[in-house]
Amino acid sequence: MNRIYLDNAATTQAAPEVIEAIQTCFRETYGNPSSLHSFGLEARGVIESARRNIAGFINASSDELFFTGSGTESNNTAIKGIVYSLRGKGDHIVTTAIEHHAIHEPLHFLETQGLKVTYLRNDDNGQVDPDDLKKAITGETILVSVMHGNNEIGTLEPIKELGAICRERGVYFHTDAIQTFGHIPIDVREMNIDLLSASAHKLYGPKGVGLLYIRKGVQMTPLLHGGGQEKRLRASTQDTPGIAGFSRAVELAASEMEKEAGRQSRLRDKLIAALLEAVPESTLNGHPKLRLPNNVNMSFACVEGEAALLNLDMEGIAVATGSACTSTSLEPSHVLTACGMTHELSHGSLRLSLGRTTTEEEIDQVIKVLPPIIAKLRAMSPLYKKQGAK
Amino acid sequence: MNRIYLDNAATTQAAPEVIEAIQTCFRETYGNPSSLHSFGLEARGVIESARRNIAGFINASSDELFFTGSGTESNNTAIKGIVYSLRGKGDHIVTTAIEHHAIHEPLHFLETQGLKVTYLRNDDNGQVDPDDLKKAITGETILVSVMHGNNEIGTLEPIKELGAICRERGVYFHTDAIQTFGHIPIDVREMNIDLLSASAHKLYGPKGVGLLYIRKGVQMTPLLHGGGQEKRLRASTQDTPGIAGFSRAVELAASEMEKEAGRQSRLRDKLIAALLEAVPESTLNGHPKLRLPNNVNMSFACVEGEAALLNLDMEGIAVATGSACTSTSLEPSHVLTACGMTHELSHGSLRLSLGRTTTEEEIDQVIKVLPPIIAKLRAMSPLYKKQGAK
Amino acid sequence: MWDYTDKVREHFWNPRNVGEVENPDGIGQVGSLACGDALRLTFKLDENKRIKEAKFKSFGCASAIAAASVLTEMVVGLTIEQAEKITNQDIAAALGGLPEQKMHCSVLGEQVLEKAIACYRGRPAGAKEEKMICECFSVTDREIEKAVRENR
Ligand SMILES: Cc1ncc(COP(=O)(O)O)c(C=O)c1O
Ligand SMILES: Cc1ncc(COP(=O)(O)O)c(C=O)c1O
Ligand code: FES
Ligand code: FES
Repeated sequence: MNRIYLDNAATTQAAPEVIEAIQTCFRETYGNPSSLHSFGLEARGVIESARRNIAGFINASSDELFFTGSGTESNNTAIKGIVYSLRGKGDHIVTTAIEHHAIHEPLHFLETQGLKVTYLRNDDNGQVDPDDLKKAITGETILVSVMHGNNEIGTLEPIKELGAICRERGVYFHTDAIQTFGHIPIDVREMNIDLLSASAHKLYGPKGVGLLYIRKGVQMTPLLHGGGQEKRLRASTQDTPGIAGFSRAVELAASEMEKEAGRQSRLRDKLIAALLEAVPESTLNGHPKLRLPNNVNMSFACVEGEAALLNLDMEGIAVATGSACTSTSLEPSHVLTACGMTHELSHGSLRLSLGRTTTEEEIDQVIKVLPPIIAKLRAMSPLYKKQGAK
Repeated sequence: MNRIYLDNAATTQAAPEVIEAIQTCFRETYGNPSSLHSFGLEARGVIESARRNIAGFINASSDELFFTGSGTESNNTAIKGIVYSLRGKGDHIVTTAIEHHAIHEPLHFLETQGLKVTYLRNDDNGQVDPDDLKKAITGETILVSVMHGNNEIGTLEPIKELGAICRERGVYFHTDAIQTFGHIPIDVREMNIDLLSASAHKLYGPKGVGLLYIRKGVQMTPLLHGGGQEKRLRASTQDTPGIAGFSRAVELAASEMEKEAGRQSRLRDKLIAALLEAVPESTLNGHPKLRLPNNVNMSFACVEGEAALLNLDMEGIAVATGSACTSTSLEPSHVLTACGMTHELSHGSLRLSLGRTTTEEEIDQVIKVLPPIIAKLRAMSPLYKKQGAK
Repeated sequence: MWDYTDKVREHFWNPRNVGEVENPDGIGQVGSLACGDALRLTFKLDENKRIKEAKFKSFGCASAIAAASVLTEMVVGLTIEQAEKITNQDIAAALGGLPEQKMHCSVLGEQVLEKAIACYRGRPAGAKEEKMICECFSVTDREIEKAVRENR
C-alpha cells in the first residue's frame, strides 16, 4: 500500500538533498568546529556559511543567529534567557492562550518562581487582538511571546503589528516561528522581531537542530552553560552535519517556498471544501483565510479523534488529532478549547498537514476514504444517533 | 597528503556503520515518535530499541535512560535539575577542580543564585582523594559530581569508591562519563552511580545527541520544558536518526571496546615513551597508569602550544592544546593549573588523542615529525636558550 | 504515547456487537470524566436468566472501543451475578493489557456494566430509561466541563 503522509506539521521527511548534505559532512567535515587545526577550520567553515545563508533568509545578520538542539530548546532559551537576564527590571510576560507547550511549560515553570504571565485571549479563529496586547503590557513587562503560525489550527497571528506595539513600548518581542519558517516569508526587521525560534525538521531538515535569532543588542542568560560555542550563548559541540542539513533545507525553501505555498494552499482549500461538503456536521477550525498553507483542521461531531486517526492509519493515511484521548494528560487540546470549542467537538478534531511531496491524487484519496470512516464511527457513537434523531 | 587525526577527545569521525544507520533512518523512519499513526509507531520503535540497547550497555534499565541534545545538555540537566528539585533540602554541591566547563559553568551560574560549591583539590596526577570527599560532604550537600575520565589529561577518577561514599551518606552522585563512555567499561549499579552523562560524538556516533542516565527514584526538574517526550524530562521532538546512530555506535563499542582499549593503550604508551625519550625537558601530564586508553598529554618546556599545534597541522597532524573548548579563551587550561603546573609548562602542552582508525604508522610518523618541531620552536624561544645555557 | 496489543487492535478494527439490543433487559451509559467520552451498553437475558446478547456503542478511543467489544463477548452466557464480578482488570487482561494511561477506558467498561445491571434490577428497561440515561449523561458532560475549568 502506498502510504499518504499528512502529518507534516508534526515533522517532515528530510529532503534527499538535505540527507546528501548531512552525509557528505559526516564523511568529510568531521572535526570539532572549536578545534584550531585544519579539521576544525573546515567544520567552522561549514557552520559559518550555514549561519550566513540562514541569516540572509530572514534578513538577519549572521552574528544574530544561534544554533540550538531543537525548537523547544530555542523557545526555552528565549524565555528563560530573557527572564533571568531582566529579572531586575520586571517580572511580567505576555503571551497567548494557544502557544505550543514549549512556550507554556517554561512559563509555568517560571510562574512557580514568581513570574507573572498574562495569557491573551484568542478569538474563535485563533487570532489575538493587538488592542488586547496594548492593554496587557505594563511597566513590569519584560517580554511578549506570540507564535507566528499555530501548529494545530494553522492560524497566523499579526506579528508585524504586535511587534510594532512592543517596539514602541520598549518591550522585547519573541515569536515562535517553528511552523512558518521555510513555509511563508519572514523578515525579522520588517516584522519588528527581537527573538525568533525555528526548528529544522519542520522544513525538510534534520531533527535535533533548531535556531534562535537574537537581535543585536538583546542581552540574555544562556540556558546551556559550558564551553564557548555560539558566542557563549549555547554551549555544546555544534552538530556540524545537522547544521549543514538545516542550511540546505533553507536553500530549498528559499527557492520553492512561494510556489509550494501556492500549490499547497490550493490543495488545502480543495480538501477543506470537499470534506465540508461530504461530511455533515463538520466544521473548519482556525482562520478561514489567514492560515498556514499546509494546514487543514476540522471537527467532526460525535466522532472520537483517536478512533478516526487509527482508522485512517489502516488505510495508510497518517494524520493527527487534538482529542483528549491521545494526549498523555487526557485533556483535550488547549488550543481548540481556547478557541471556544466544546469538549465534544474538540474530541473529534483531525489535523491533516500537507507537505512538499503531497499530490493531488493523495488529496483525492483522502476525500474518498475519510467520509465513510466518519460515518462508520458515528454509527457506533451513542451520541450521534440522538442528534440524528433530533 | 594523508592527514593524521589525533584529536579524538575533541570529537570522533562517525563510523561508516553509524552513518549508514542514520541515513537509513532518515529515509525510512521519518515520522514523529510522538505521533499515533504507523509512521510514529515505527519511529518510536527505533528509539525504544536504541534505549534498550544503550541501557544494557551500562547495566541500566531502559526507563532510566533519557536522550538529550548533547553532553553539555546532559550535564546541565543533571546539575540544574537536581538543584531545582532539591533546593528545599540543601544548597551545597561538591565537585572537583578539573571538571569540564559543561560542569563548572552551570555551577558558576547557580552560585550567582546562592548555591554553594566545594571544588575538591586534585593531586598532580589529576586524581581526587576519596577522603577529601568524605570531609567535604555536609548536611546541606545535595549532589556530588565527579568526572569519570578527564578530557585533557586523561586521568581516571575512582568513581566506584566515590559513589559508595555518596550512597552511604545519602547524597546523589553524578559522573560526567563523556570521555569514557564506549571506551572503558561502565556499570552504573556496580559503580554506585545515580546520574551519568554521555555524548555520542565521542564514540564514533553523531554530534548533537547525548544521554542522561537517571537512576530510578531520583526526582528532578526538567531543563527543557514543553511536550511530553522522554517522560516529560526532556521536551523536544526526538532526533530519531541521531539516536539510531548513537545506538549503532554503542553496538560497535560493545564489540570492540576491549580490543581497542588494549590496542590504543599500547600505541599510547609507545608514543609517550618515544617522545619522552626524543624530546628533552618533556613531561607526561595526568596519571601515568590510570588514564584513558587514547590520551597522550605532554608538556614541552619553553614551547608555545598553538605554535606547535599549527606546525603539526602543516604536516597534516591534528592535535589539541588544552581542550578545544578553552581554545577561544586566552587563559591556560584550568585542568593543568589545578594539577600544579606552572603557567609556562601548561602553555607548552599538547594533547594527542588516538582513535579507532589510528595506525601504528601514524604514531611512527608523529614520533618522527614532532621532535624536530619542538626543537625548531625552542630555537626561536628566548626562554629556552637561557635554560639550554644553564 | 502508547502502543496497543494485537488483541486491542483486533477488537478495535473488528469490533463485535456494535449497536443496540432490541427490547433490552438492561441499559447503561457512562461518560468518563478523565477524557470526556461516552459508552453505552444494552443486554438481553435468555429464559435461564443468563445474558444472551449484549451490544455497545462508544464515543471513545481505540481502548474504549476494544474494551467494550471484548466486554460484550465476555458477558454472554453469564448470569447477572457472574457478570457483576467482572472488573476493569479482567477487561484489560482479556485484551492482553492496556497502556497505563488507557486503563481508565477499561474502567468505563466496568462502570457501564454496573449501570446496566442496576438498571435491570431497578426496573424493567424501556424507552423511558433511555431518555433518562441521556439526561444523565449530560449531567456528566457538565461535570466534565467543570472539571476542565477547574483544571485550568
Ligand atoms: C509551534 C511549535 N513550537 C514548538 C515546537 C517544538 O519543536 P521541537 O519539537 O523541534 O522541539 C513545535 C513542534 O513540535 C511547534 O509546532
Ligand atoms: C568531559 C566532557 N564533558 C562535557 C563535554 C561536552 O560535550 P558536548 O560538547 O558533546 O556537549 C565534553 C566534550 O566536549 C567532555 O570531554
Ligand atoms: S476513551 Fe478517552 S482515552 Fe480512552
Ligand atoms: S450516563 Fe448515566 S444514564 Fe447517561
